Amino acid sequence: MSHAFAYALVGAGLFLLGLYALVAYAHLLRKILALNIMGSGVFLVLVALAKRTGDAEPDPVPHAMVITGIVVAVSATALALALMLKVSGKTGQAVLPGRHQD
Amino acid sequence: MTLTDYATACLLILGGIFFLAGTVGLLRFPDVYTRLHALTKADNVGLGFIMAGLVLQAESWLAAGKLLLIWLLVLFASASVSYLIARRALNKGIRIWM
Amino acid sequence: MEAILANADWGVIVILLPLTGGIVCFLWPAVSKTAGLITVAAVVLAVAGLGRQIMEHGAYRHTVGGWGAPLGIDLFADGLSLFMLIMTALVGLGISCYAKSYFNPRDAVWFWPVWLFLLAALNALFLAADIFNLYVTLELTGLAAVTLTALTGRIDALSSAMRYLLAMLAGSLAYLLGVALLYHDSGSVDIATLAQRIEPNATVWAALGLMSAGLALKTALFPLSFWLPPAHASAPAPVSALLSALVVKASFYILLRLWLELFADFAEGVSTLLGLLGAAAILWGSLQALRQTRIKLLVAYSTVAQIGYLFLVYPLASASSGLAAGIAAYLAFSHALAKSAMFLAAGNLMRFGGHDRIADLDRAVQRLPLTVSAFALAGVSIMGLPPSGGFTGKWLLLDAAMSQGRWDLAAVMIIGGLLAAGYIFKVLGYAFMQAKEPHDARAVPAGMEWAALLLAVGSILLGLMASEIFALIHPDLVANAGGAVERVWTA
Amino acid sequence: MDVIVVLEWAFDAVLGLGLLWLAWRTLNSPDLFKAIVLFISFGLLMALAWVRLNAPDIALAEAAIGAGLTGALLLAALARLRTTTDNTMPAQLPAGSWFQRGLLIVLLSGSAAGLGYAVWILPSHTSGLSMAVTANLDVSGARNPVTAVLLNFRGYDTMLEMIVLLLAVLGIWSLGGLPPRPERPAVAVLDTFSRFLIPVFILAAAYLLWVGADAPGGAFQAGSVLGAAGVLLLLSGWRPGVRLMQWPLRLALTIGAITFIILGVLTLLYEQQLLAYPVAQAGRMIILLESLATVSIAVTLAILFLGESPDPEEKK
Repeated sequence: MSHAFAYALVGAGLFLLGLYALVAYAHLLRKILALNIMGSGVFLVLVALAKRTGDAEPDPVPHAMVITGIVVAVSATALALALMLKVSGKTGQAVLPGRHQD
Repeated sequence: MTLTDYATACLLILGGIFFLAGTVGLLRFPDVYTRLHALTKADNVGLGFIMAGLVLQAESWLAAGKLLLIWLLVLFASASVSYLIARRALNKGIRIWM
Repeated sequence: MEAILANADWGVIVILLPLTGGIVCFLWPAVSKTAGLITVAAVVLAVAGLGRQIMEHGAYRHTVGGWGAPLGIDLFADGLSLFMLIMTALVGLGISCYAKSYFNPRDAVWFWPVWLFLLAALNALFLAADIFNLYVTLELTGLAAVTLTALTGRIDALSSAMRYLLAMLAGSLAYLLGVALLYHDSGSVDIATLAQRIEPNATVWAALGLMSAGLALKTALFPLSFWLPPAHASAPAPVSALLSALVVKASFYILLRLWLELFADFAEGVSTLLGLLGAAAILWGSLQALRQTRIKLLVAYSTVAQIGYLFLVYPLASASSGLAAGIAAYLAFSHALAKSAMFLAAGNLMRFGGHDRIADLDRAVQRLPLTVSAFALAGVSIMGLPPSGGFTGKWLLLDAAMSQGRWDLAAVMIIGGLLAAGYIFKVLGYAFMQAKEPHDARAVPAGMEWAALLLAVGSILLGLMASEIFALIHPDLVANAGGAVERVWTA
Repeated sequence: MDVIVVLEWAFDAVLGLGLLWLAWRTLNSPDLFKAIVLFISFGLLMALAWVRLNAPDIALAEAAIGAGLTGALLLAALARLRTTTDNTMPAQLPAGSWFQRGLLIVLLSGSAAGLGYAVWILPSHTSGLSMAVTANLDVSGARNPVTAVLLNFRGYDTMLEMIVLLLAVLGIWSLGGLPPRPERPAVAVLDTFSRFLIPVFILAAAYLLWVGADAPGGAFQAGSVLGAAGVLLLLSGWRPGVRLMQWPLRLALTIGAITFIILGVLTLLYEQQLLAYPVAQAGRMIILLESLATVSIAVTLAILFLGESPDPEEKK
């Protein structure tokens, strides 16, 4: 059952990696990728720990939650990409104004 | 282990070797066209061996049919997609390695 | 008829009504304005129905699907949730009346369905008793709020909406990771079940940290408030009002609820930290507001400061948590009324002059008296002067701070009040003066002026009706607060 | 048996490290196109991880939505981005100073330790809600526990979920839609490919929808496969007609949510509880909900990819 914990730790790692990139890089597309990886990390924690049921079937409730989460993630990604394109269409650059170094 | 199991193991290992060869080709070959060639040719055969190995273990004809269908779909998709990639590469003006 | 009204399941109706309204607006854009206004008015009535049920029969609980927690999802409303629902319905109605005249036909087609979905999301959020369901409602709220922010399509609106969306999503994911840890620690996402099972251990602490950080980011608690001023300042006026009055309160409510039910007993250190950040927010937000040269940014920074007051509740809560939550809810309500009035007034001033530069307000007092009165009345509540709701709330908070010997927090509150007076009189002062380059006044629809004024009057009325309202939120508040309020009024 | 255990551990280790490595490469490879391709392969590895964790429903959803559609959305956005921006800006441009990033790394390392410990001390054996799900599975109307949770036990979440999808479309449309993608000339092979594949997609979607009640699959998986068929159609140059883009499209986008609301009102009237299906009807209601939700999900995903506003005046 320690497989479950190993995957959960990978999930936590993905969350933090994504968080680092979200803050540390200015390009909006990269920030959107970072959020998606953070999301995958959270989902991995949810599902990996649901496997702590011995030989029985894993707990299905987190599975349903993650399917919900994946749909939220794709909706949010689509909206974020659209906003990014609008911002870059007006400024010529896919970064937020003012909060990055040149 | 029965004879079928041994046959499956052999086929799976053979398939794995083809996949390995395809991947080495993908990494080592010099340009996009040769890489595509390595990838599609070797991997399609590799997948064929793996499917053959799994068919031997299939519980019903229906399951075997599904496996065969998967192989055919992958063949079809990889053929079309590698054509599209190669075409795009040609249009972009990537020269063929000689 | 009477029986139907008494037995109808108002809690569910409060969620389904705006959902249906939003879909109708989406399917028939031509009727969206009418359908939107009718829906919002109907929601106010449904909330009233729910309020009557709760007053008569106590807390409301609905087991969705008939399963019951922890397997199913429960809806739950006590005085606190009811209070937030009333806030949303009334302020939402005021802003809707304003929005009716504000938007051009192109924007109105998008505003109404998204606003109705936002309303449904907020109502669902205040009724949720399940931390995963809260995540879904939070995401709904966030996506709707971002869409509304970007509505004008101007570059400042677009980039602040982008920043807003990134912050929202990061906050939600941190919250969701906390939910994951809590579920795997205690085997439930139902708040009541969790409350019985929860034991302080490292997992729960990590969940607490993640959820609090995510929600603090969404509530724009200093220093996580970087996204708020540009978003609230660049959105269309009714949207700024919705964001400042209602949307930030949603995540604050979740934090408060989690704190009350789950974490209050063992996390005193964290509540000290939240209080310190709240104090910092008051000082920093007020100083920034004072420095601004544009009304909308000034009002937005004022929101950062006023959110700080809400967080002062945490360090003062340890002794009597229910009471403190009541004070926080009351403060949130009075801020919602005052701040929505301010943003709407700012929208009127922009419509009137075509800009929102404070220095060029150009005799707005004479030419737009209702709007300036609305701004001034709302200002009374923001500064915390009697007899406004802001006064009563802040007085109770001050009283709690002094009785617990927290002179530092009391001092911050008083300085915050003085700074607020500074930035509000700055606007009012220029409104009396003639600008260097006088400009013509453009017409402002009467409905827009009256909507702002009525909300501002509401923020004053809230103070006058304090004891009735406290009876609604928390029984103990009447005893404690009644005394405090009377002491002030007789003095 | 020991060999198998070692192999399993080796596989899991390679997969876990591969996920972390791909995530890292996605987030800091200098070329954005490469980053997106790496992200798509990350999604495929995630699908493998879901299979390892006995979560076939999520594996299907991840492969179709997480890697497939999100990847398509990202690539389409990148193609549009390259027509609107100057590409001189380095894609790795850091935000903030070295000092700030150093501070961030210290902070996040601390969080990593704390988070790791918080996960590690969880009890090694717990069933969560699976007992409760199993006990009520017979009366839920679905034999696949994940479907039972999604459409019955927690059907209310799924109802709100349909609105989340709708809001994404509303958001993009209210922005005036996306600039058109740079068109590529039609390719005969792609046309043949799509013509052959789209019926297969529809068949697969119908299959996933049908087995969803008993086995892995369901509305979200079927919807995303169908949505992918739509994306393929759009890629091969097909565009919905102007009339189709008006109310039929709006109805298709909302039909899932509408069904949920109607069923919600009916159950509220007859059962006094929101979405409480009578046991005898539960199976039929779930199939009805899932079929119409599939339509909405598929159309939404394809429209998110298309990105154009239905309003002819908006196309500037």
